[in-house]
Amino acid sequence: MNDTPRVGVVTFPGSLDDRDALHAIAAMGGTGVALWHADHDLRGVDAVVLPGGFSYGDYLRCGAIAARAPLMAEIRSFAERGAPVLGICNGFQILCEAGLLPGALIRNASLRFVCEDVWLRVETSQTCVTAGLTPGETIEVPVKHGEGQWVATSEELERVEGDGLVVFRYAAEDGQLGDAFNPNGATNHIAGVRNAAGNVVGLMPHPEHAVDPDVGPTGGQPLFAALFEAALAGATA
Amino acid sequence: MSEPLHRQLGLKDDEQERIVATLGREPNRAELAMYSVMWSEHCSYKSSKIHLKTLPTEGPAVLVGPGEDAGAVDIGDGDAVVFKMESHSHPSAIEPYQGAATGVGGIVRDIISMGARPVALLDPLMFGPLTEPRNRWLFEGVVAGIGGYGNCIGVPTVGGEIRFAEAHSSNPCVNVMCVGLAKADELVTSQSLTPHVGSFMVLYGAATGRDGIGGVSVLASATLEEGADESRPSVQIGDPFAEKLLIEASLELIREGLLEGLQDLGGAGICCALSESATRAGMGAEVDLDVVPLREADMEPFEILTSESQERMLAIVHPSKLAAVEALCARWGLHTAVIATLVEGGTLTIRHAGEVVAEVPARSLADDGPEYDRPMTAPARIEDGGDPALTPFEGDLNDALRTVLAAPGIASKRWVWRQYDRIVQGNTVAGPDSDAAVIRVPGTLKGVVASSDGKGRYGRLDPYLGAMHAVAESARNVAVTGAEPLAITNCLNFGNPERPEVMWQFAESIRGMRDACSGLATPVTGGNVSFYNESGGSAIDPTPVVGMLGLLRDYRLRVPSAFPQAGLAVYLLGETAAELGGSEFAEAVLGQVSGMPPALDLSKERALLDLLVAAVGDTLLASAHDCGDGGVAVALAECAIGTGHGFAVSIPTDLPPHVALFSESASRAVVSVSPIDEEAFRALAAAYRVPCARIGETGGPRAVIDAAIDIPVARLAEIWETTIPRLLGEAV
Amino acid sequence: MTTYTFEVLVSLKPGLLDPQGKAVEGSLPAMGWTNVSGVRIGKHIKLAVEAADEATALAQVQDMATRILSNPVIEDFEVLEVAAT
Amino acid sequence: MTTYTFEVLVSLKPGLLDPQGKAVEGSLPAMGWTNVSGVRIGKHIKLAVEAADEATALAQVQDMATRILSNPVIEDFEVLEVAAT
Ligand SMILES: Nc1ncnc2c1ncn2[C@@H]1O[C@H](COP(=O)(O)OP(=O)(O)O)[C@@H](O)[C@H]1O
Ligand SMILES: [Mg+2]
Repeated sequence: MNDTPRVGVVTFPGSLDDRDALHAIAAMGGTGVALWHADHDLRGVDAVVLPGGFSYGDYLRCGAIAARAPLMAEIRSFAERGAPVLGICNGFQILCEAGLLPGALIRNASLRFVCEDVWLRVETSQTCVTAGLTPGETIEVPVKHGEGQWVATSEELERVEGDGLVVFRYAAEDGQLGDAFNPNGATNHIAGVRNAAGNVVGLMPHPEHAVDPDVGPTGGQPLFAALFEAALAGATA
Repeated sequence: MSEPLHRQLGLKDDEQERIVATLGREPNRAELAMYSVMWSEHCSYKSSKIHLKTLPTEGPAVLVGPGEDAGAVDIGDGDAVVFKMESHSHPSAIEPYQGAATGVGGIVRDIISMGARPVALLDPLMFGPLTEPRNRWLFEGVVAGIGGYGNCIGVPTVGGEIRFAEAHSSNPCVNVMCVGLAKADELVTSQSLTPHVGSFMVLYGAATGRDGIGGVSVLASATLEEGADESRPSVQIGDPFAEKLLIEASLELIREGLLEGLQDLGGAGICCALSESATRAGMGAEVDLDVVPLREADMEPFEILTSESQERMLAIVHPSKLAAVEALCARWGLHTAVIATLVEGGTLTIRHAGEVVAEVPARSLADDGPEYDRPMTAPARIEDGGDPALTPFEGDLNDALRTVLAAPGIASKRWVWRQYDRIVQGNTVAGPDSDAAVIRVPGTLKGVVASSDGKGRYGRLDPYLGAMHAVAESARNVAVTGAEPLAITNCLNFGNPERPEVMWQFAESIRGMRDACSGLATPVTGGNVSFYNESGGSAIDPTPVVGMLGLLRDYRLRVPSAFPQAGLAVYLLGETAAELGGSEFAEAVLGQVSGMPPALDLSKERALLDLLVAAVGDTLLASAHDCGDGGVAVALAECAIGTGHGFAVSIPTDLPPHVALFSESASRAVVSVSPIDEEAFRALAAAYRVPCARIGETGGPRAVIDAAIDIPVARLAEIWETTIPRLLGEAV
Repeated sequence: MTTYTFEVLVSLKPGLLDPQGKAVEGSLPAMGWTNVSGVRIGKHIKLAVEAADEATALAQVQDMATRILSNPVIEDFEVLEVAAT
Repeated sequence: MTTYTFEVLVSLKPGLLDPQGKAVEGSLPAMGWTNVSGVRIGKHIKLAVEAADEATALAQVQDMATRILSNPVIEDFEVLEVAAT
C-alpha cells in the first residue's frame, strides 16, 4: 500500500532550494510534501528535509532565526521519535542552531561564497542517508555556500570524532583528504554530521542538485534512496 | 548668490519653462523635485530617445517590445521569455558591493513586474586594470555584491563577461541582465490588464527611507568628480531577503488573479511608479503620502516621492480584491499600504498632512518629457599606430599565445563565477564555462540560451562596427550551443552626451546595432542607456553591451565548447583575413589599439549561424566554439583547456603566421566532428555556403599548430586559470 | 514604562579561528601596517527594550542574547546598558 | 614599544537601512518579545597595535578604521582604547 514515502520539505522565508528538493524527491520516486515554517503541522510525513537557501537572509547568523520557527518544535519531537531528518546547507545550519546537531557553521575561510562540484568521502553507513553506502566510498555533489565552515570547540570536536558522528568529509575522488579538496576550511574536512542515533543528518553539499545527470553529478541519488528506506521503515514501524 | 532651485536640481532653464507652461504656474518644491527626477537623463532618455526609435523592434517571436518594464519573446507552447539588461555603474563606483547588489535587485524587479519568474542573471562588467589596488577593490566588491544578492534570492548567475580598460578605472561599468519565464497569456503588460476607476494603488514591500534621494539626478545623470562626497549618503543598501519575499508574493498575486497592474519601484521611486502606472491606465490618481510606511518619521513629501528605497512594488488592485492582496502579502511578511486611488482624468493629486502638495498631469512626468537632438561631431580619426597587421612581428609565437591567454580579458573568469550560485532552481544545463548559458524550461525539453557581449576596443576604433560586432558575437555565442538567436536586449554605456563626439559615438553605435539586428533578424526588445560614464578626464570607450536570447528546441542537443574526446576532426569555419585592428594580440603583444576593427558581412554571419543550428540539430557536432577575442589560436586553446584534450592542426593560409593565428576576423567558429559525421557535416557546410576547412584532429596532451605553436595543454590551462587570482595577489 | 537601551557584544569563543579577523590581519602588512595583531571581529548589536524597571529589561536582554542574539556553542556575549529614557 | 589594545565599533550610518537589524527585530515578536525596537547590527573589532606611544597607536587605528575597517560611504566608526601593556 504505502510504498512511496511521504517526504516533507520545509519552506522558511528565504528558503531557495525547497522546490529543487521537492523535484529531486519526485525524480527519485518519492512523494514530496510542502511544509510551511509558520504551521504546527507536519502533515503526516515520514521524513523531513530542511532545504538550502538563505532563511531570513542568513542575517544575524545563518539559520539562527529559522531555528526558532514554530514548525521547528514539531521537527524536534519528530526527530526525538527517531524519524529521519535531513538538513541540506541552510537546513544543516538550522539543525545546528536548533541544537539538533553538533557544531556550527561560520564564514568560509576564504570569506567568499563558493559554488562547485566536490567529492565527499562517506564516513559511516549508520545514518538515514548513508545506509546504502560503504565507508570510504566517495560521491560527487555540488556545494554552494558562503558560510559552510564547520567548527566546534575542542571538547565538542573530540566528542564528534570520538563518537563517530562525522558522516561526510570533503576529499579527492579517491578518498584522499587535503586542504585542496576542502572548499571552506571546515575543521577536519567535515562536510556533514549526524546525531547519536543517526536519524538526523546535516551536510553543506546539495544532494538534491545531484540526482539529474542533465544538470549535474549524480552523487545525491543514494542519499535519497536511503532516506526513502528509512522513511518507509519508520512509517511501517 | 546661489543658483535657482531648478538648476540645483539639474533642470535646464528651458526645461523649467516647459514645466511652467504645462502647469500654467510656477511649480512648487515637491513638483520641481518630481520633474527633476522624471526628466533626468536616466528616467526620460531625453538624449537617446530620438536614436533608439530607429532600432528594429518587431519580429515573429516578439511578444513585448520596448516600452514595458522588460521585453518578451515567444518560445512556443504558450511559454514566454522575459529579459532585460540595466546598468548600475555610478552607484557601484562609490560603494561597489551595495551598488552591484542593488543593481541585481532592480533588474530582477523589472522581470517580476512582467509577471515572470526570474530564472537567470548575467553580469557584463568593465573595470580598470587589476594592477591598481582601487580597481581590485572595485572588482572584488562588485563581484561579491552580485553574488551576495543573486545567491540570496535564489536566481542563478549563469554568464556575463569582464573587460578591462584604463578608462574604467574611474568609471567601472556594472550591467546586469535578468531572464524570466512566464506563460505568454499571463504576462503583465499595459495591454493585458485593465485597471478600473476607483481601483487602489497598493505599495508593498520595504518601508521608504531617505535612500538615493535625488539619486537619479545626482548619481546617474551627472559626471562623477573628485569630492563626489555629497552624493554619498544616498548610497542604498540592498536587502535581498526582502526581495526574495517580493518575488514569491508578487508571482502569487499574479497567479491568483488579484492584480490589475504591477510595477516595480526603481529610479525616481514612488513618483515614477505612480505617474507611469496612471499614464498607462490612461487615468489620474488621488495620492495620500501619509500612509506610506516610512523608515524615518520626519520625511518631507518630495523625499517620500523620490526616494529610491529598494525592494518595493506598486500594484493596482480592485477594491474587491484588496483584502485578499493584504492577506497574501502578510503571509510573506510584507507590509501593504493603499497609497492612491485611480480617478478619471489624468491628474496626480498628491496630499500630505491634509494638504495638496503636488498637482500635475501624470503624463507630463512619464511621457511628455523633453527630447533632444543633441549635436554630433565625428572626432578626427585617431591615426595613432595604423593597421597592426602591418606591424612586423618577429617574436616567438608560443610566447605570444601565452601572453594573449594571460590577458585579463581573455583569461578564465572562474575566480568570479565560482562565487555565484549557478545551479539553484535546478535547470542550469550550461553555465559560465560555456559560450552561452543554457537554462531548461521546467517541464519541457526547451532550452533558453543567453549570452552577453560588448566590444569596447572595437567601439573606440569604430563605434558602428563595434556595435555590429557585439550583436554578431552574442548571436554566435548562442548559436554554437545549437540555439537559434531570437532577440536582444542591451545596455548602452557611453560618456557625456552633451559632448558632440560622444553623441556621435552613440548615434553610430545605434546605427550599427540597427543594421546588425536587422541583418541577423534579432530585434531589440528593450534595454537601458547609461550616459555620463566619464570622470577623471576620461570617457569610457563607446560600449553597447548586447544581451542575446536564443532557443534550443531540445536542451539535450546542446553542444559543449570544449573538445570532448580524442580522435575527432577539427574544422575551422569561415574565412580568415589580415584583421588585427583592435585585437587582443595587438593590444597585449604589440601594445597597439589602432587600425580598423574586422569587417563584418552579415550575410556570411547569418550563414554561419544557420549552419551551426542545423548541424547541432542533426547531431553532427561534438563541440563548437566561436572564434572571437584572440582569434583561432585562443579559440583552439580554450577548446583544449576545457577538457584537457590536445590537438594537432595545420591552418592553410597565405597570411603571416602571427596574423593567421590571432586575426579576429568575424563569422568564424572552431568545431569538432566525429569521423563518421564528417561527410554529412561537410555537405551541410557546402549547402549553407560556409567555408569549412578540416585543419586537424584532437588528441594527445599538447596544443600543436603547424610549426608555430607547440605547448602542453596543462601549461595553457595553468596560464589561463591563474591570471586573475595572481593579479588579485592570491597564492595559486 | 521606560525605554532602556542596550548594546550586546558578541564574539567568537577564544579558541576558535576567526576567518574575518584573520583576513583583515593578513591584509594589513600590504598597506604598511606591520605592527597589528590579534584582530577579532564580532558583532555589536544595539537595541531598545521597554520595561517597568531596569532589572526586568536587563534580564530580558540577557535571555535574548542567550537564546537568539548569540550561539552559545561558539560565541560569548556581553551586555552593556547604555541609557534609560 | 608598548602594545595598545583597541576596540573599534563600526555601524551603518543612521539613515541607512539595516536589513539585518530589521530581520532580527521582525523575528522577536514570534519568540514572545514584543517590546523591542531599534535593533541595529554593527561590527565590534578588537585588535592590538605596537607603538612607541599612545597617540601614535590611536592615530594608526583611526587611519585603519577609515581605510579598511569601515567604508566611510555607508558606515561610521568609533575607536575605544582598552589597555596598554
Ligand atoms: N562576470 C561574469 N559573470 C559570469 N560569467 C562570466 C563573467 N565573465 C565571463 N563569464 C563567463 O565566462 C565565459 C567566457 O567569457 P568571454 O571570454 O567573455 O566569452 P566570449 O568571448 O565567448 O563572449 C562566458 O561563458 C561567460 O559567461
Ligand atoms: Mg572571450
